[in-house]
Amino acid sequence: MTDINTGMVEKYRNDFLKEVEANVEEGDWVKMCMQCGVCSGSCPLGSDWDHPPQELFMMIRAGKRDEVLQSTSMWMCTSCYNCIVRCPRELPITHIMHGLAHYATRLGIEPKNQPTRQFAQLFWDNLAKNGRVNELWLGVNLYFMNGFVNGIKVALGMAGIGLGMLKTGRLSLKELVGGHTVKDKKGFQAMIKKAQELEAARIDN
Amino acid sequence: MADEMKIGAYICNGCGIGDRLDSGQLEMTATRDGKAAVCQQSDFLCSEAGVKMIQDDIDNEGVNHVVIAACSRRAKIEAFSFENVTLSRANLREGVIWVRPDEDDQRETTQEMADDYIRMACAESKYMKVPAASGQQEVNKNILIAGGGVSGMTAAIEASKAGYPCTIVEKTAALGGATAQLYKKIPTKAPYADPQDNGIAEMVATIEADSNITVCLNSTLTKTAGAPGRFEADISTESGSTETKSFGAIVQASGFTPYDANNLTEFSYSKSQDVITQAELEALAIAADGGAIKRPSDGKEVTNVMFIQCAGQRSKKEGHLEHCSGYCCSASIKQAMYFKDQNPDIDTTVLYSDLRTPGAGGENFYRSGQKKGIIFTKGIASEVVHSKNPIVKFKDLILDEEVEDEVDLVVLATGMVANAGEPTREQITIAENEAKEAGNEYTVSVESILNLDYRQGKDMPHMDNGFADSHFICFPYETQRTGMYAAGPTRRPMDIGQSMDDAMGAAMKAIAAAENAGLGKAAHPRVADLSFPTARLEGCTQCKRCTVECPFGAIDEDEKGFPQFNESRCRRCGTCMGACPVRVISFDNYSIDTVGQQLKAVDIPEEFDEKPRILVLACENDAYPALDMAAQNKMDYSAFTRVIPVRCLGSVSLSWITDSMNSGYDGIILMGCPSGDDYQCHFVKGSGTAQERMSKVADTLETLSLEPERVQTYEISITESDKVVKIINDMADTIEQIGMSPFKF
Amino acid sequence: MSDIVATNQTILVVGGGISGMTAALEAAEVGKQVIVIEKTPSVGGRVTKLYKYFPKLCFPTCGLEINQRRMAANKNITVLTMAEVTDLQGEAGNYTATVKISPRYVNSNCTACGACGDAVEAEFDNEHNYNMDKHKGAYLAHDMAMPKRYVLEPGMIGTDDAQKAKDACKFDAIDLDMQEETLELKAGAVIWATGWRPFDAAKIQPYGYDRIDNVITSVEFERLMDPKGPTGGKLVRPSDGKEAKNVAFIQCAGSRDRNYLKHCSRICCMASLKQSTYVSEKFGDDANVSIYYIDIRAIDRFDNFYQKVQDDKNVTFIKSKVANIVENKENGNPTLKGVDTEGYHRYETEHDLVVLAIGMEPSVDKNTFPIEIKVNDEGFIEQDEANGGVFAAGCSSDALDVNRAVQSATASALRAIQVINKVAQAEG
Amino acid sequence: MSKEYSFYPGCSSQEGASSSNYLKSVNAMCDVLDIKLNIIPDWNCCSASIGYCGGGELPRLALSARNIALSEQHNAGQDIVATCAACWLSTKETQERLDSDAGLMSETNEALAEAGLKLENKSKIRHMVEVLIEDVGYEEMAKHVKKPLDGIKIAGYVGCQTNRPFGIEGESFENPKYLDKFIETMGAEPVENYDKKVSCCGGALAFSEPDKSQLLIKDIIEAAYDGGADMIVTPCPVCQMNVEVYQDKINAKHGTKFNIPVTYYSTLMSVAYGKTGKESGLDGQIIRAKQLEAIASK
Repeated sequence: MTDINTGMVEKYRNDFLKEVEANVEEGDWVKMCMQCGVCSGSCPLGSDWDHPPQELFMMIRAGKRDEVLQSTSMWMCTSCYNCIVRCPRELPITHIMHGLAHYATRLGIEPKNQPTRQFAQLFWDNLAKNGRVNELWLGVNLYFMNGFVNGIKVALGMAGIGLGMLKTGRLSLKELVGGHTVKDKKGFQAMIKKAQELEAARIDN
Repeated sequence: MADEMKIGAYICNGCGIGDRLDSGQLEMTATRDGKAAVCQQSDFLCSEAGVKMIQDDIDNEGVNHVVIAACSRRAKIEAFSFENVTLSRANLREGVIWVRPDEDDQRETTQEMADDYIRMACAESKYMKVPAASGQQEVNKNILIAGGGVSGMTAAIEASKAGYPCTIVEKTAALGGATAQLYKKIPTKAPYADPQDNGIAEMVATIEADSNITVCLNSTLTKTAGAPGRFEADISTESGSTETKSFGAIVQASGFTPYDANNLTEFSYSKSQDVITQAELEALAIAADGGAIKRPSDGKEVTNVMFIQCAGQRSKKEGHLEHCSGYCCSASIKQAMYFKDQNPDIDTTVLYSDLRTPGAGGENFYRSGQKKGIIFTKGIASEVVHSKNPIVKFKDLILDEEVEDEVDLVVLATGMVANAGEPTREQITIAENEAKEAGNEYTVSVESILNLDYRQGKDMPHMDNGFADSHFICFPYETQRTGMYAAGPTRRPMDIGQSMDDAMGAAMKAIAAAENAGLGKAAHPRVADLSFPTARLEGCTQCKRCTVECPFGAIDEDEKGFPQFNESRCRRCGTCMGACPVRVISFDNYSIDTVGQQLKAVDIPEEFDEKPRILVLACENDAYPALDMAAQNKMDYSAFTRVIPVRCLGSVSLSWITDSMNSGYDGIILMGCPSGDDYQCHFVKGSGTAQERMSKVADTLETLSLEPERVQTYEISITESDKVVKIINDMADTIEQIGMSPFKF
Repeated sequence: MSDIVATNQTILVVGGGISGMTAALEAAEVGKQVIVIEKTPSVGGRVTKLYKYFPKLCFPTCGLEINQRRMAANKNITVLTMAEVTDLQGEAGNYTATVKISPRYVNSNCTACGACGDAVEAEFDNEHNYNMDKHKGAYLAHDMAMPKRYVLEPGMIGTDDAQKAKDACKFDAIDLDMQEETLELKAGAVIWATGWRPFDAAKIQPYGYDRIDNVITSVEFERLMDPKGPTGGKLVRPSDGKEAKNVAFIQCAGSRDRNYLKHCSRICCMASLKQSTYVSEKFGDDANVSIYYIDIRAIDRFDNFYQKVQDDKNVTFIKSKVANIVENKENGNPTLKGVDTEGYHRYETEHDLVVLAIGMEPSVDKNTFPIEIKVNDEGFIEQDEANGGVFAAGCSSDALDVNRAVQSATASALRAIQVINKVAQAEG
Repeated sequence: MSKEYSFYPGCSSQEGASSSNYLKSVNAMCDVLDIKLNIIPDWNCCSASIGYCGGGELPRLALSARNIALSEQHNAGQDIVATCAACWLSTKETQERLDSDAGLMSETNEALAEAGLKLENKSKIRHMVEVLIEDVGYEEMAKHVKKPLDGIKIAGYVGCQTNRPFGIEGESFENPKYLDKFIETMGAEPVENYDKKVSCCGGALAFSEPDKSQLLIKDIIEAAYDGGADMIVTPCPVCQMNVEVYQDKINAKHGTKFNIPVTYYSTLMSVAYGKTGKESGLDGQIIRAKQLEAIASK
């Protein structure tokens, strides 16, 4: 996929739009946006978006491939679904945001240090391993994701909460070893693997 | 109608009239002062019994002039409508008891008010005749349709379906007009998702199969004379032969001219072959006929195209169109679909500032366009650079950045210019004067469509943006030329779907005009009025004011300069009557006397009685209803007021003003409709004209050495009840200040 | 009612608003017999509730006066008020309509003298003012109501008030025993002119119409300007009667939205532009108007009006569908949140009053037409052969402004006449 | 006779997990209402709405598909009921997406085949709240109240995912009323127009964007206090955790003095139904719900 933005006057081609339609979850809805902006106004973390959804849609139509895929914006999505229920054109905006984030990751051009990006990856790895989430490890990894020293800080910062959770039995040290898991790990993992292969076959060529 | 006049006066005592007024006194006034031969009272005059009582007198007593002294002329219209008699209404309810407090010390003045209204009604009655059609009229069901485009064809097909023979006069060699030049049209049926066939072929077939429709191709109207019911049209062919046919009414469906894109130098239209108009794209699409559309310059198959909306429209810039042509957004969506339907990989971008696809169909079509992958970008194009491929420079308003985009083809959504024909003589004069001031020369650049043989000009007056539109919202078909109705884009910019609807409406109005002209009945707004203006020519000074001031071009002049009234062009507003300095113009049921004698009939007390008289001449369409509604809401105004409704302020004769001044009225108020650009006068110019005339009254007052405050003219809208009351009471105060008129005898 | 003559050369007009009146008049004035079926106590419909028309800013009652005079003078027209078509059978040239007439409790003796209105006490919601105020149980819908005949609120029947009203009437016009009537009418053609109703604003939850006092609809705003409206013509807001100088208009409130009405209602942009002039008219330079829009749809000559409003420095346009409205509990101001999409600017703006430019919904629900008829997804009647002798006029055919509604109605009259004339021919 | 459902507890409800106390109270509540929950054997995580980085569309669909398939295999004919908003949402979304896209459906089944499963995709996917409203009904819910929660004012915090995009039949997205009705039914007093009722707590971003999320949480708690609430109640594990556990940090950062208990609707109900504090999962409160404890220990 060539970088379209470098061509000075080759804008507003649908190449990137078509790429999004083909490869991004619910991407074929992007063209239906009429730029009313109700999604952008409805987002709880809206002010933290460099480019709110409706603007991303316009950028996609304008062929701004890298600016879109490298943006941190869609990683700001809290999945509150306000945008979806309010969109007058029934765009599944939440899913498109997730889809764009995933597609950027798949292409390896996502903003690497974006914390939600990191947490989301941890979460997936965590559940993909055992089929169920191991909250303790999830937490531990989360705190240490930006390196050990910083991790200690965060961990200490969160210690109070961790303690509280432990005391109330809502976090269990048992999770350190073993912990929750599906019984049919093999089948589970095979299923995930298969799904990933099928998807890759669809997208990567 | 009976030979000798017999006035029957009928006084109602209902609705509190009887409690508030001395009906015996009223009866005496009617018989003694009003010379009513018959006078009866009723406690419930509008009841079946009451109405029967009146009808009996008409049938058995020979009463032929009926005076109803009850409620406003706007109330109980159905009950008080009698055949073959004149009808006058003394408004004792809304005009007297409802606007006066029920207090003993007011009884005297209130009674005087009522007595005067009886006198006035009787006076009016005395001078009214039962209007009869002139005999000038004839029934002619033939409809002349100028223009053979989709609007004209629709008008013809639909009028014919109703049994009215039509003649289409088409300038070109074929029917179909602009629509025939379209590859496809904007959909007019659910689900409004795809372009539709333009439908011309079927329409042509229908017309050819219809013996009721005559088509004259390569023809123009070289002269249109006459009036509704008896139009005489010269239909001339290119070859020069002329045939004269007569018609009952006319539909003008002369369509539009595409805006000249050569004015758009910023978009390199004249420089680049690959910058084209929507009309030119239609030609390319027809050539491609479902295949790949090739661009003009090098025949390359178009892979990306940009549509620039509002090109030369919605702008006050010199040479641009100020209006929005309404159809171009949908047209660009349709044209982008030409590309997308043929090959979804072609990039189509529509550059718009407001996407205008109203209604159910419009929004569906917009969504359908998006589904097909048309890209809509809110932006303003500043320039199209001519190079191998045109480069569009625009500001993307959403992404807030200046963009340059190189495309294969640029389509300019230029707008519609009306084919409304020549402006009127009046409009031309105004334009010439404006030009003179600007130091230029004004020449009429357009051809006439109708070539009317009217002294007022060759075509219908132009309205906003040069279209032959109606000014009225409630009456979209009301032109200033009776029996002629504009349809389609010559009236207002519109797409095919709207044009077809519009043409049906215009056909309906044309049919009505033809039918009513045949019966000698007036057209809107005094529908079915049989009266018409006549003049005592022996008194006429050929001053031409009547012909000049008639808002509807109803009056011609003969070679000697005497007015020739065309009854069926006339709307019965009476502006000619008001214009006539020698008072020779009148209607059977509305004349210098029917009003003049009313104001004379009012009893003017001696100066020292301290009972001034205020005359109110109120337009029957807005001011009079406003007064009625003030009464309905029990607002009081001065007991010295005497109100006379007039058809239009334009019908007010200066003689009424001078007469009333001479006979001792202390104040005169004229109430007409708002005039000017957004005029509300149902006779277009009536109230404006009246105000011009009144501006000259000041001098007359001078000569009588009277204060100018004594005569005042106001613009009143129907809702302004508070205002009318205030105006009257202010006049009463003014009179207290400046004192009574010295002209009381 | 038995004296009504209806044959298969009669044109039945369902709905007595501006479209129905126009269709009826155009047909009657070429000599056709017309019966108008109007659901409410008086003709005129929605336009009687408008303060001014765009783009001329003239008063609807002005044209109404002419039309009502035309109707009163025309013996070819019969008007049945408080009447509804409950069933319609047959085909072009031969229809039979079942018409239900609700009791008015006032007969044609009424002179509209107002004695009954003065006599009664109990008050009822005033539908003419969108229930923003009340009227007496014996009332005239408005000053120009036609027929000019009083009405008794059904809710009043059986109360002392009803008797008081009866006793006050000198003309024996009040008949408390009046019953619902049903009649069958023949007709050759039917013109369906049932018009529109404002979309239910409460359904637009993010805008809190049902929760925030100072969020009102455009049709309600129109009544505020009217001297006979609930505020006597004062532009004040509901919560505290404070003058509404800083007013926000929200376009596409219910329109162009799959959650509500998918179609564009066409009139709302012009309505808000018009209403922005009301605010200026009242407050001059203290006026502060914000119009939140997606596209301003001021087509043809309406754009000239749009350009005029754009030149008013007290009016700002924001391309944005407002995300939601919350109430500032201290001062009752609605606070609008959203994003101006022209260059991505977030806003959180307080206004004195918010006006929802409410969408246009067909009055008759898609599935409740008394006869098989082609209706599109939006609920508007499609012009179609399959509809036989039933023709839509005005807003039952599409979202239209008054001018276009009247055009449509005039066209529908011709369609009906085509059918009638065929019948006449056949019958010789 | 007792109502039976195929139950999808979800990761956070597991023993020793963040909302294990939710599960406790739900069990106590269901016991009273005679609702039998048959856990889907070997269920797996739904990946909530945060799995999207690593997991693509299909793998994520496969996760929920597996749960539905397992349910259809082992708890045939029973509606699937989830107590966790995210679990309910992901499962319901999966069902919708696969219903509307035959291609995805067959690919999903291809993947499921690897685990020896096949998806019919016919089971109804429901939230416990729906079961209470639609199958049990407010009247029945009220019948079992032994200890009305008199004198407690409660802010009903619905949050996002129980409410959008699906929400509860007949409720609006902006102002759903059912949680307030629950509160009333249990004898407590709901906060009128609690205007943060459906605001977002940051969801999973509470972990990754703590500062941003805590600002959202702060508003939610403030609005509850403004409404005079003694406590907050919610139907969502993430909401419960986020709104409860960060109060100290928010106090430290913004100088607030938040200390408001946040429980589940099921906690209220099982207390009102006379269950002990332990059975009701009150011991799971980091900020103790003293008023409820008092009632429970009566």
